[in-house]
Amino acid sequence: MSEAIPQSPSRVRATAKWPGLTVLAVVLLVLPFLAGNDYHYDLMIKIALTAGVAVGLNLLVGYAGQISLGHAAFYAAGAYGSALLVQQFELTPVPAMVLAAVGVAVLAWLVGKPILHLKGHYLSMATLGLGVIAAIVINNEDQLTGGPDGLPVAPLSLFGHELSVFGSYDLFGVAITGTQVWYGIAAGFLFLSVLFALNLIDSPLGRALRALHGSEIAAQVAGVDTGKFKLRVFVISAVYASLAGSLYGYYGGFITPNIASFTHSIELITIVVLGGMASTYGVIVGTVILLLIPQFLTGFQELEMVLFGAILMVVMIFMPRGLVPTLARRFQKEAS
Amino acid sequence: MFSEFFQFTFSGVTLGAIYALVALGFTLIYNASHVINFAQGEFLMIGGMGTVVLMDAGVPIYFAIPLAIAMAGVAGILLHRLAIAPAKNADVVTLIIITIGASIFLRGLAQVFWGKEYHALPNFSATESINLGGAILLTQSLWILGIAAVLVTALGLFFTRTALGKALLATSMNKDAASLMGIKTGAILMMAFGISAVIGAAAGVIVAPITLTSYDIGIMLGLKGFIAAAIGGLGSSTGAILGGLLLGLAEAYTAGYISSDYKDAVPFVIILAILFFLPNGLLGSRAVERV
Amino acid sequence: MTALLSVDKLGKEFGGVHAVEDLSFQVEKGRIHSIIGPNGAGKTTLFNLITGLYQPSSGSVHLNGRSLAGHQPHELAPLGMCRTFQNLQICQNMTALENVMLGRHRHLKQGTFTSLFKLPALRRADQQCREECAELMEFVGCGQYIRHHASAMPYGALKRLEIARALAASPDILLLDEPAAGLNRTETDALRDVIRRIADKGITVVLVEHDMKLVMSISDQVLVLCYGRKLAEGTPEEIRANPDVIDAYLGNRHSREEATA
Amino acid sequence: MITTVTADPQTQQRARPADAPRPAGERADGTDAARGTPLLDLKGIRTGYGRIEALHGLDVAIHPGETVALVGANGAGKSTLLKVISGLQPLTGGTVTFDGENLNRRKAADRVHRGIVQVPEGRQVFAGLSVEDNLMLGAFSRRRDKGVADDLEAMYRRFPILKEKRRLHAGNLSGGQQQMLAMGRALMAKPRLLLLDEPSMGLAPLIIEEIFGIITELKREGITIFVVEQNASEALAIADRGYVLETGDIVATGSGQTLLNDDSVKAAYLGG
Amino acid sequence: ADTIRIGSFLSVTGPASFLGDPELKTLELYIDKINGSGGVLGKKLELIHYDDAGDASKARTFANRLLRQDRVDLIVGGSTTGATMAAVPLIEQAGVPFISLAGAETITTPVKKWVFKTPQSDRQAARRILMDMKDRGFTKIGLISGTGGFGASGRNVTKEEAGNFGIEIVADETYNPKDTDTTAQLTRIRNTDGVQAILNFDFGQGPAIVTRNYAQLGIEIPFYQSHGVASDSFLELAGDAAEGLRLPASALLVADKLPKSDPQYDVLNRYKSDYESHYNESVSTFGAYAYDGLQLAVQALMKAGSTDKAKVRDALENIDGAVGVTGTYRMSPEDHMGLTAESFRILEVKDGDWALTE
Ligand SMILES: Nc1ncnc2c1ncn2[C@@H]1O[C@H](COP(=O)(O)OP(=O)(O)OP(=O)(O)O)[C@@H](O)[C@H]1O
Ligand SMILES: Nc1ncnc2c1ncn2[C@@H]1O[C@H](COP(=O)(O)OP(=O)(O)OP(=O)(O)O)[C@@H](O)[C@H]1O
Ligand SMILES: [Mg+2]
Ligand SMILES: [Mg+2]
Repeated sequence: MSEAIPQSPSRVRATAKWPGLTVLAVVLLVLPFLAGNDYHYDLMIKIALTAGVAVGLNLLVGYAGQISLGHAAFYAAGAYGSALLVQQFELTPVPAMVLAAVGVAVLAWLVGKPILHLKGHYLSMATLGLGVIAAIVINNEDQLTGGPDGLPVAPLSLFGHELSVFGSYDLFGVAITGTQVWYGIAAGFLFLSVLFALNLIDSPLGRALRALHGSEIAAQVAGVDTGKFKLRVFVISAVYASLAGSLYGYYGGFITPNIASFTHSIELITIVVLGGMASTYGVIVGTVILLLIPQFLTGFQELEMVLFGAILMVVMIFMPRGLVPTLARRFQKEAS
Repeated sequence: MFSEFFQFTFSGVTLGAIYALVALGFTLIYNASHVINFAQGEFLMIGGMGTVVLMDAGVPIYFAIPLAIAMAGVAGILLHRLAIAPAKNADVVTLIIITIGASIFLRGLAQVFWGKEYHALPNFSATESINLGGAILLTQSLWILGIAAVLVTALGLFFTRTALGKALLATSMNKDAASLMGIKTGAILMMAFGISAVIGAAAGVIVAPITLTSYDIGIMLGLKGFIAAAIGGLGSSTGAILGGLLLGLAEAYTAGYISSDYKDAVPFVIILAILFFLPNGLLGSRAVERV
Repeated sequence: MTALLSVDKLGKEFGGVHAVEDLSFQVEKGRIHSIIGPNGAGKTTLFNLITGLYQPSSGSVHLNGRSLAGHQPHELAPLGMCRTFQNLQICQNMTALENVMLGRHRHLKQGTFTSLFKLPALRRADQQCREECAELMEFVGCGQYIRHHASAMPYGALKRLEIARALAASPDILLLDEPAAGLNRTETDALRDVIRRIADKGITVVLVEHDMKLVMSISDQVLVLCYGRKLAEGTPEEIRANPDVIDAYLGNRHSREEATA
Repeated sequence: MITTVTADPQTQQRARPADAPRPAGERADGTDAARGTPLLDLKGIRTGYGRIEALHGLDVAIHPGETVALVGANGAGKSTLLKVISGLQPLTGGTVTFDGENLNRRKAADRVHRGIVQVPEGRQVFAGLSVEDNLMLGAFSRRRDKGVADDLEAMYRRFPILKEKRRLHAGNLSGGQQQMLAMGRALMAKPRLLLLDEPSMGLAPLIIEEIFGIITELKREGITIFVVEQNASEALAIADRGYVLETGDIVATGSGQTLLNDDSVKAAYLGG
Repeated sequence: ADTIRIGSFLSVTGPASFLGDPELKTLELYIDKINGSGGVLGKKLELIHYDDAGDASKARTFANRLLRQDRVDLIVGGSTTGATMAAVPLIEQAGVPFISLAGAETITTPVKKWVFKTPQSDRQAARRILMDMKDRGFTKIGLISGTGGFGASGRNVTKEEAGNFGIEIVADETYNPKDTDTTAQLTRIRNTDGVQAILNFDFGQGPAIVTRNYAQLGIEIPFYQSHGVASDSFLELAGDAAEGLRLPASALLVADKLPKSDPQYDVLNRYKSDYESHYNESVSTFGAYAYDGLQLAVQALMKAGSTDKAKVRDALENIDGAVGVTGTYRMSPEDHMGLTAESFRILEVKDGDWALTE
């Protein structure tokens, strides 16, 4: 039995993050060559942005074990916040995005403080409530937000150049379209999201977060101020959502209160669970799948919903830990 | 002014009783498995829409209602057998996502086979409303309140007085230990899903004359029911009723006295405030864990 | 000798039941101080009071002369106090080694930005911590589980894992709640050596245990609780001979056996 | 490889108290062949967790009325073996036969109804239910039996502290009190085969005596007992036979006394 | 290409399915019919449709797909204002003619180069209602609207227009489109001093609940609904409670009661009988938006003589006097909708059926 052999200290190294990141980078670089048309880019951009949110949400849900059913609120706050800062205060998009993220961080900190002492379903309920309140505010303050009809968003400008999805640009002599630039931005965002998330998870901070999930008391007695750490990861994941939301707004050019809706929050949490809680790459795969399924199902017209529900159930039944962790396990099993 | 207050109160009580009925459905499954069944709203839908469809097919209402409720019961059992039971060792979040999948699936089926239109069911009583002190109380609200009272008493007795009820609670606390007591945990869970579906469907039928019914009515009612169950304290049937009434009254008073724009937001603020002081809801039991 | 830990007229009530009542005692630095008593005597409750998991109904606890009133559990590790649990508190979602590393939490940097960027200093410190913790696991005798996931470990090994985790915090005082439960005689003997070596490092040990062979052979001082109150206190020899203790706790057979041991 | 420390049936005979009534189904001469079919017969038991195999095809036979002790180090697989018998741990090979019936396909609950009752490791009380409810759930498999109320009173007499705490949530009991509750709960089921996983864990010396007293008493009533104990010397002392388990294999078996006197067993489990 | 590709994204499921469902059915029915009689410009029409389920961001994705993957020649779709507006920036940039089936004024005001629409705007509906109120001598009214896109926009334009008709809005309440009870709001309106009439501006099932609550509370003052509920299913849902209420609507609901001399008589009755015989369910005014959209598209294609996008757009802009189900369209560079408030008729519910008031 292998586990009976005493281990030498050299075998206790931290898990290496570079192999995974390299694969991710290669995939992100290769994808453009597989894209047939701009619509494919559009999907990839949306997937990359959503995956970024999911990676952040996974820190909270998958690692720290705190369920949020209201994360769409932060996404929407980022999108509306930056759009309005540009529109009302004439900031340029990038500072607006940063400022919105700071605002969201403060907001998350303020609301997180009282609700994060709740546990389990009660926390879900409270976060759900926050999401609902955010959606109502966006809906009702139509003077500012355009209400249910939505809000046009000024396009992103980089170095003084406006970035239109239909424009074409020159990058070191190579002509690229606006969509491709956007893909680059979204892919970069996702890559950084993953890099930071992996760093965090494999640090003492990350360990403390995971300990919250395992045993809050053990964490406390080890000196972890559990309240403070929950709040921290809540804020971090909210900032992830905010940044993705801002980018989404700039990219799409139009946002509606739907992005703050309960359904959107549910979609985000479903991505995390589907891909695999506590698996950073898992949630990326989860995003790909959850966003692509509807695209494939459109041909089924009326049956779309039935099939979507059925697929979701079947995946979760047979891969209860989520796609990637379950498959990884199976793969290991066969390899041994 | 008093008549206005009464009117808001009646309106709140009606809403509250509806939410309470939905919340009761959550209680049973929660007590058996600690899962929040997001497909609970779909049971309501099956009750209401099933009755409509059967009546359209010429079935008289007094057969249509029990048939539709039975249909929901079967759906509940199937949900357990085909979706919950096979995911044996899945944790609670996974099970919740499965119930979300199930709710989308059921809603989709209803949409394909029963159509997307809204429908109304007739009132249970001939007189639709009664005037009390200048305010109108719907007779259907009395039906809802009455049935909610009966159900909450029945569930309360079930959990405190019967071995089966205790076995159900034990199953949620420690499944392995429960099976070491000879409790057939699978059967218990199946029963919980079945009964919960029946309660949900019955609720769906009695609220339909007020709320109308359609393939997607379960989304909103399910959500409100979950909220009501959580403020009341998950797992407590009396709490479900209290939570429902509180939510309904908060909505009606906000709409009546504060602002209808923020009618859905203000109750949430109240709820968050309640949870701040009572993190396990009004009547929820504190998790017992010693170190 | 100075009292490292001093408990003064401590009381805790649960809905009319006095789990701990008017209890005073002191633990001196560098000693092994055992607490014994019948089931339900209030030993674990006492630990929970000392470590801030419960707030006392009355009385006070001082560590190094400093009052612990109103302290949160997480504030005690920095003050040099760590403990293990009778009802295991293991993070089942982490590996065994990570559980131990958690114990080292207070010695490591965990700034948000440092962590997000994983600065080299942090990486080095973490790797060093990893190796130290692996050694600790060897030390308490569960070295073979270093690469195991905590959820795949047998009960007895988890008990030792908790000790390793508590030690990882490099505490001044260590509270052990029934560390030998689930260990057989031979394993318990090994545990005795571990506890001795811990004490030899200058760490004060407060031990709650029902294994009398272990308690009597290792303790400098023994406190006997009964119904939340102090029944007796003294050296192992004194306790073993105390008729009240024999009546309430040891039983005749045991005292006979131990006396001849 | 199994080294049978002793095969002498006489030793086994001696290990049983002289005054114990002979369990039904056991012949007077007490030889293995003459004992008839075992009550519990495990053949080639294999099981594991994921990729790691925890039990490597072991055989155990327990005859009606016997008290058998299982000793082994941490992680040897003792709890796993008990879980296999109770049906909580799926088999990858081998058969579990109880009273002549193959139980492989029987669920845990069905096995309880056939009389296999376990006091699990780590107590596993229902934390959110009252002490009394826990005890009553112990009798779930015979809940229509009129005698349950009397048994409850008997249990309270045996563990007075449980009566005192009967309205308290079981999760609020002290560790030792929970252990008593777990024992009481199992006894409420009136087992034919009682599986005990470290029943004395966390108990005060006086109560340990009580527990061993109960075991002796049950034995006298003819109940078959399979006990895992870290207090190996005491367990072996009252057991008819014992098995020694080492990393998933049975490495020795024999009468309780013989094992107690075996040097390697002494060194590994009974302390220096 | 050998077909003319008509793209569409509609809310066939979800909360606005009562719009998208008849719209899609209408498109499918008539594209078949047109292809059956030889197609347009000698080519068959090909419908490429996606269901946005009432979700604006889905609508945006699908619009993108239509433009960039399916490369459609023109788009007829967008059941809701949100869905339409989310797609508009993309469509404008891509330069593809787009005929929206959604109501709000913002879609075509200010005029956007490539965007047209067939339903009257909510402002026109509000005007038509206010006109009728003024005719009946009301000066103080109560308003109750849903907080969804349609209701919120209707509420705004009503508030803006009321003054022009000498009408004051003395009570202004809202409800969530999914609400099941509005008695609190109605009670507040009723208890406001001097209210002479109540207007409920919304679509979906909300108005049916408002109507029922209105009857349950025994409110006697005159009651108006918007064009958002102009369908038989509303009558079914609201039941007796709807008796006596008024709303502005296309003449489609009373097609058989129109005088033969009415210029729309033929178009209305043809659409009604085609739809009802094919789908065996009653026609709705929402499906008619799609009918009109498709007819306008076909006319423009024929006039342009090709699928050249700029030409088709110009042809659309120059449509003048096309008789549709919703009204007679007269487009211009200043007006990409082409209907007047008068194209609405005021209907009243009498004995459980629609009746013309004039
Ligand atoms: N939350 C609570 N509510 C009610 N009673 C409690 C609670 N916590 C502890 N008790 C009671 O307090 C007493 C002391 O319990 P404690 O766990 O401290 O005992 P202990 O000495 O550690 O016993 P053991 O040796 O069995 O572990 C017990 O009788 C227990 O039932
Ligand atoms: N849930 C699990 N997942 C993976 N491996 C497990 C699991 N439970 C136990 N094991 C492994 O199976 C083996 C046997 O464990 P088991 O709990 O049966 O031992 P034990 O003899 O009861 O030990 P103890 O005396 O500590 O209770 C051990 O090597 C352990 O690591
Ligand atoms: Mg204790
Ligand atoms: Mg064990």
